[in-house]
Amino acid sequence: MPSIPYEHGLILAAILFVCGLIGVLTRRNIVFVLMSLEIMLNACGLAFVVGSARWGHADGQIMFLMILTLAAAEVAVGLGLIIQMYRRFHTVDISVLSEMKG
Amino acid sequence: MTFDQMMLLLPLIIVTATPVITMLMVAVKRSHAVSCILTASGLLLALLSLLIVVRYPLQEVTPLLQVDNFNIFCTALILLAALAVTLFSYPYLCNLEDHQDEFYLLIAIATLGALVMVSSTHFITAFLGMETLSVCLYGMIAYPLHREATAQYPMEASIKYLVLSAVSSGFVLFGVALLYAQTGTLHFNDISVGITQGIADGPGSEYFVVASLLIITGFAFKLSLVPFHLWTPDVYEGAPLPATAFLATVGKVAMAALMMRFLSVSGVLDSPAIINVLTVIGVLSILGGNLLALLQANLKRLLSYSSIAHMGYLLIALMTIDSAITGDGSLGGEAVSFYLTAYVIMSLGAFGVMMVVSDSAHERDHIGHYQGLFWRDPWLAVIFTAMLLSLAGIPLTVGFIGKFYIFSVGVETAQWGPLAAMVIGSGIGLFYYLRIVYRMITPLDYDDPLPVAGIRDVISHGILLVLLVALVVLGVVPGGLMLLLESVVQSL
Amino acid sequence: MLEWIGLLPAFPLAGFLALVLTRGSLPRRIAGLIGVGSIGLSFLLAALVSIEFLGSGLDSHTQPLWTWMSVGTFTPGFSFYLDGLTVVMLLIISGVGFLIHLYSTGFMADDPGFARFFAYMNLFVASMLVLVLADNLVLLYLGWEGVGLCSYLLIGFWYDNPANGYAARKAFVVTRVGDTSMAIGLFLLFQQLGTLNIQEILTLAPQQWSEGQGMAVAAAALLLGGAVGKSAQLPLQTWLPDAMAGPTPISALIHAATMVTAGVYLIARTHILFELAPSVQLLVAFVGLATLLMAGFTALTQRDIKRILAYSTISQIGYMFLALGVGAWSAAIFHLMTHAFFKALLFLAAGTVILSLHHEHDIFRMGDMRRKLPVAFWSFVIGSAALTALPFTSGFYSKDEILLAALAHPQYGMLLWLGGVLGAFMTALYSFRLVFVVFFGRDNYQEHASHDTHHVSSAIREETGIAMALPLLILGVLSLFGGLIHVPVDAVFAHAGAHEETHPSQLIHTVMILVPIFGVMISYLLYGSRPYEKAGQHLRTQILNSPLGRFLNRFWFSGWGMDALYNFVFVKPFLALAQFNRRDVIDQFYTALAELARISNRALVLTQTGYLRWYAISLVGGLVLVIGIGVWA
Amino acid sequence: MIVIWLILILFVGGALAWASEALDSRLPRVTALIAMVFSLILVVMLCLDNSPDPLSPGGQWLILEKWSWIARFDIFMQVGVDGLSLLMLALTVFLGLIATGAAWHEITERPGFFYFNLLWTLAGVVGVFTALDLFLFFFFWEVMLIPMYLIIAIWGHENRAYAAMKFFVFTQVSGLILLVAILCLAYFHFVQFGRFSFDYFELQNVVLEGRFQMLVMLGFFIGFATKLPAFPLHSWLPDAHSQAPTAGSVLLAGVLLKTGAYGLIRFAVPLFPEAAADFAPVAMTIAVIGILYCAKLAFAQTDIKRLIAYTSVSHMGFVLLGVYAWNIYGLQGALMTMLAHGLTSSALFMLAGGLQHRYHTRDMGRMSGLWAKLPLMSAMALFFSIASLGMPGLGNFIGEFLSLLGAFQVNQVATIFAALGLIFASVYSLWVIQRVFHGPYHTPHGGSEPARDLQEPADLSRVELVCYGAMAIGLVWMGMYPQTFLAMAEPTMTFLLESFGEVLP
Repeated sequence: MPSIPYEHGLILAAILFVCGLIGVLTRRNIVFVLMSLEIMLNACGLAFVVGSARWGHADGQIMFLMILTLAAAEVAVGLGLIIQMYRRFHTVDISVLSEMKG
Repeated sequence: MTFDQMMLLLPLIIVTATPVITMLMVAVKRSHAVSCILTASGLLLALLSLLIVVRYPLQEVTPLLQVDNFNIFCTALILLAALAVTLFSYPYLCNLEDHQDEFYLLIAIATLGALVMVSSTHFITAFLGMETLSVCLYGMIAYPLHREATAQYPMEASIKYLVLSAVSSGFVLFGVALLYAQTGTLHFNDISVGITQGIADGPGSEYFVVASLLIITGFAFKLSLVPFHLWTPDVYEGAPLPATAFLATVGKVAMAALMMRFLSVSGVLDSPAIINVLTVIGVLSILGGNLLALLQANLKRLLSYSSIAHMGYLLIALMTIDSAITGDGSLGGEAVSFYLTAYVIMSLGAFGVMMVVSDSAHERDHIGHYQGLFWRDPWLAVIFTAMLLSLAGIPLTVGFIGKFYIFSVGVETAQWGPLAAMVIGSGIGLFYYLRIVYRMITPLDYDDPLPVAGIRDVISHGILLVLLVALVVLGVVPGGLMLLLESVVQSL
Repeated sequence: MLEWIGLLPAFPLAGFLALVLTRGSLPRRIAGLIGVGSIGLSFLLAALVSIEFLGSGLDSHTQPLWTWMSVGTFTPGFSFYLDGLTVVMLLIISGVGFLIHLYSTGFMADDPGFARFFAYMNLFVASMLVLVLADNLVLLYLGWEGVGLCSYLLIGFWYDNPANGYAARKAFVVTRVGDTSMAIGLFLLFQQLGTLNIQEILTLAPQQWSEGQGMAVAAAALLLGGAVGKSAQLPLQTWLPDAMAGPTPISALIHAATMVTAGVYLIARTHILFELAPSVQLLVAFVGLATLLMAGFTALTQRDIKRILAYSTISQIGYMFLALGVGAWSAAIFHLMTHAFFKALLFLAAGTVILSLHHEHDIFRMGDMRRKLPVAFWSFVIGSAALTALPFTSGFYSKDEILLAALAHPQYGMLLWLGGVLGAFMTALYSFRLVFVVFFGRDNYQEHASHDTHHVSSAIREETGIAMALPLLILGVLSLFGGLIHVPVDAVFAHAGAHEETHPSQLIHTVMILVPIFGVMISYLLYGSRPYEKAGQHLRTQILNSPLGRFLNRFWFSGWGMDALYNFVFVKPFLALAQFNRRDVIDQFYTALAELARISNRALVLTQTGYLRWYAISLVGGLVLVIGIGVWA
Repeated sequence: MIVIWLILILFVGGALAWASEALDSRLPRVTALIAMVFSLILVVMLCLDNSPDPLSPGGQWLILEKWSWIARFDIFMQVGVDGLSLLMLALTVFLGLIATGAAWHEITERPGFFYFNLLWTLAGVVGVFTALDLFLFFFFWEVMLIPMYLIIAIWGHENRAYAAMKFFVFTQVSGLILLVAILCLAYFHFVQFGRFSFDYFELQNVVLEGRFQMLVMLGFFIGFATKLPAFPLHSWLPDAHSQAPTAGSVLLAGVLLKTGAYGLIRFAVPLFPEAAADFAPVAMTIAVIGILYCAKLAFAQTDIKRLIAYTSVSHMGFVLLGVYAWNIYGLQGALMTMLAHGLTSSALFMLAGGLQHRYHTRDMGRMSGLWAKLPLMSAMALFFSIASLGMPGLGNFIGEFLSLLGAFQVNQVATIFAALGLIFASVYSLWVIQRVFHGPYHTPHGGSEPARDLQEPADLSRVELVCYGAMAIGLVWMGMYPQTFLAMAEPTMTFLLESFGEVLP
């Protein structure tokens, strides 16, 4: 089976990463923001896996596992905060979080 | 892993054990005091264990962690700062209508993350450390979440920090992934070979520049350098004071040490493009931070802006640590280490004074709260003034020596632009630091009783005294520390 | 005796210190005694010193006291130098000074600032003595500035009237312009010759400079600047008429007899420099001529008795300058001396009149005073005669010498002489106008006073005691016979090249005798004669009413418009400039910088919107920027 | 050791003064006085034992001591006293006493902290005048600022916050430029000799190339010229002076300004002889502009303290002129101007402070004719105004005359313009006398007579009289026998000139 050139993998990862980034920038709903963050992190993971595949060792895959774990932790904390936020403001629109400025 | 290597990791092990034991104690009996004491003793023990560590031959423990003089120095600094924050937290949290114990857990785990960061020479550990620190900080920042009156600020700060920090982590990760895909290694030392070649190659060097810049962007975010600084004031303001202090000291030290190690071994500083970028970021941070702080009335925000400027100063020294561009490369590293020490002392002192007069129910973070402090509580006022003057870089304080170091580095490497920015920035900086001093000497015409220092504040005042002594002693006779740092940096 | 000359200024200085340190707490008698006594001692000593010096046949005597400063090769000392010129000046200063002090005890008897007055006076005499005794130009400068200061203090003695203060400041500042020129002259001399010792300069200058060389001209011109300022010559004469705001004895001592002649002394002292710079010396002559004419015409139109005398002083010093300018050094000093006598006499007599009329200065509000104040009257007549140079008075001899010397000038002799003679005519005219209006005619004071509520007591005061009369008497004698004194300055000017004795024709002599007499007669016709009173008045009104007459009257009355001119050229622009930039533009610049920082702060703070999405965008934007710089820049 | 004692006495005295306030509010001033007297005794002892050590560099140093301090940068605690330093020390301590006298009755609020700041400022100044290690010098240079800032900011007048801030920012920013310049020098020592050095004597060996030397020299110049202050950098001074309490003004005008001039003589020229020579015409032009411009500004002021402040700038122009003439006349003239100006400006500020204390205004338009009521004070004002306008026989004349004499040797045009300053000086000095002390009696209390319930302000108190008397005697001494001072500075000046050449042909 001809292997996929690693450049293609990286480009795919970059596209995913940008998609996630755009999601973070454009979505007002904080849940979607968190999801977009997940996409970004996973895009990074993909890039690691691609690299790992190119060099044929496990470093990148281990990194991917780490990313998964930490993304999970982050999302856990984030969801906890979202619940608190919803309790207080009854909305998940991030624009309400603009009390502090200047 | 040999026994020797095991012993080298003693501080890490102790700090790991601390939250575990504390958690177990919480399961047995919730007691604010006990949790605090346990955490503090754990940190203290870790600190003392450094005495043991230095008896063993320093070496790389697995490819992931490096224990050398620099690492030991940073570990000590972080542990001291964390210890101080822990002790400051106790009186602050006493009247919190919620469980206080978890805050200490978060401190301990965050410290662990920071310790991992300063020991890492490998992206896996670096990333692990960064994220451990960050995730704990989310919690610390949002800690007084259940207080109805003020809860939206910690929550807002935490969410902002969470999202932005995750984005910046994404940048770092993607950058690392790009490097990894090209070089096939995640170890700083090995990566440098690839980077040096890649950057030197000419065509295609943009790939490495972009990858490196992605990583640097992420680091710059954590150091809150312009233009990645916007989160800083909001997070500083929204977080409870101990969390702010922790973020401002441990957070910055860990990040700066990691960045220093990365820059010094990875070879990215060989690229003039990256030097240009760092110069621009440094100048912008110095000017932007100082200008933003100019008329700020909230002291937490003000100190956050000033931290932007201080990280800008630090960056001037940071970008010279690659020995390739300076004849005597150690000066940059020394300057960074010294400045970090100074910055930890000054920040802890400033936030410490604020913590002493505040509690979780009522934070005194407005400049007006400090009006007439000189006549209401001369002791605190003198400490606060000393800290502010040190931040402004006035002699007799450690801040002056720190600035002197940075200026020396700037002159040595002929960075006239950043030096000019530093002179201008210091001028602007004086204005807002002195504004606070002036408010403190302006008599107050109404009554605003400060909390009376009780028995539980003894430790806080003790720490403040220690900080003041350190500030002056290192400001007047810095020779010893300088010699120490010289040897520390040579191990890099 | 000669080694004691250090004590000459020390006596008055001690008097000054005593009066100042007791802060007016001494009784008047004691204060007066200290004030007059110290000058008396100085005079005695001066007389003894002079006798010994003149008897010893020495050319000069130097008495070093201490080294003032020693910087590199610059080592001026507190050293006093005595020669014939100094002796003359010493005697004039201490002698006339003593008489005026004595007079002042009467004149100032009722003044609350009695002790202060004598303190200043003593300080003045001390400074003046230092000025003439100095053996180097720096010490001379000390005396020079010292007398200027005392002049300032005494003009503004009655400080509660702002006009006096104005006059005092004007005097100080205008003379300071001259002084500054002189100071620059000193710098130049030191730079060129390496010393400021007067005798060394006079020896070195001819060796280093040829006649008419640029440096010599510059040095002489700069010194002339100082002399012109101090001696109230064109173009710096404007301060002297205003200086009459001070008490009259001051005008007599400082603004007639001594200080204003310091310029003459300076030029005479450094005459060798002027001889090296013929163009400047000629300038001196023409400055003198222009001043004497200008002041003469102005004096004719004044109404204030002291201003008339002030302009007359300016005019007479003009004669001295004329003498200096034609190289008649000893004639200048001679005239300086006789002028000191008769002008002091005139001022003191005027003081008596003024005091008796309760400080009335306007001559047209006086009249018929000769019966009420006989001593003053006779003093005035004698003084005016000497001033006018009527034959056989002291002024006759001195002025005669000057005019003859002027005539002998190789190029401009006739011009200078004619001008001098015209000046003499004017002198006769205005001085006897004064005599006739004040002492003859109708008593206008009573008339005015009866309408004037200011003068509660309209009675004319009697002439006061012996203290005021005696000085008048002595000065009167000196004014009449002072012309017989031979000033012992020949040795001083000996090496200045002897002037050929010219033998002017008899016609010249006759003209010089007749012109003043003619002037007196005209004056009598216009102002004094009873029989032709109507005609005189008619003539006067006619002259005044003709357009030219009116213009000239106004023009001369204003002192040839010099005050207005200076006001317009210097004072107004300076004040305008001061007002225009009161707030210091430089400061505005720094304020603008601070404002810039504030504006940037406000602008930057706007970026801190608090919106998470904006923050995220800034992160990405920053990344793009950074990569942009890294990759493309 | 005597220098260390001097600094320690002041530091410790300050701390004691602060502490003693707890016992009695009158104790601080006594403590301060005692400390000042002790330091005066030390300085007088030094003056009496005025014998330079012939073995020291240049043979001019009375004291030269060195202790190691920061080994990493080869920074030493090196202090030295020569004639120049000693005169400056004498001036400092003397004016310190005067300032204590000026504050004696005026400072009633928080006296302990006040005298603490006063003494610490003086300690910093003493350090500046004795430090021979450039790092140590800079260290003290900055140390004196904070207490001065506090003096202005706490005990100052209505606009104190602004004035204190301006003072601090100006001096600090220029100080940082100075620091960069010092570091450049130290670094080039590293390049040329293999190690850092901040030693004054070693740094003289550093060779810098043309344009770079000029830039580094400019760094020094800006640092010192701001403190002096020279023309375009002067704008902090009127505000600081007019807002500072009397003792603060005395210290600022009398002592702090002199540190700038001292720095120029000691460091800015000798370390960079060639660049200084090239720069001299510019510096002299700046001096002349400063003399004339600030004299003009002084005349336009209505605030009496502002007026005196501008005259200070004007007078310091003569110092600048003298220094950059760089011959013995100019240098000695600059020195004498520094000393004499220290006394006159202090006295004038005390007078202005005295007026403000009595009439609660500094507006000259609101008072006049005070001679009638305050004859002693008026006489003092007259004396010091006249000294300030350069009357021969008093110290200022010697200074200005020698400065101009020296300047004339090298730059005639500048000297002639500078001499015009003498005329302006008479204009503004006499203007003050006229406005305030002469004319009909009038006070801010309205009318020609003060209101009944207001107490008639008293003439000089005994403390004030002693202060003025001492300063007046000092001025007469300087004017009549300046040799005392000139002789002390002579070896230093001669050495400087011999070693670093006459700057200009």
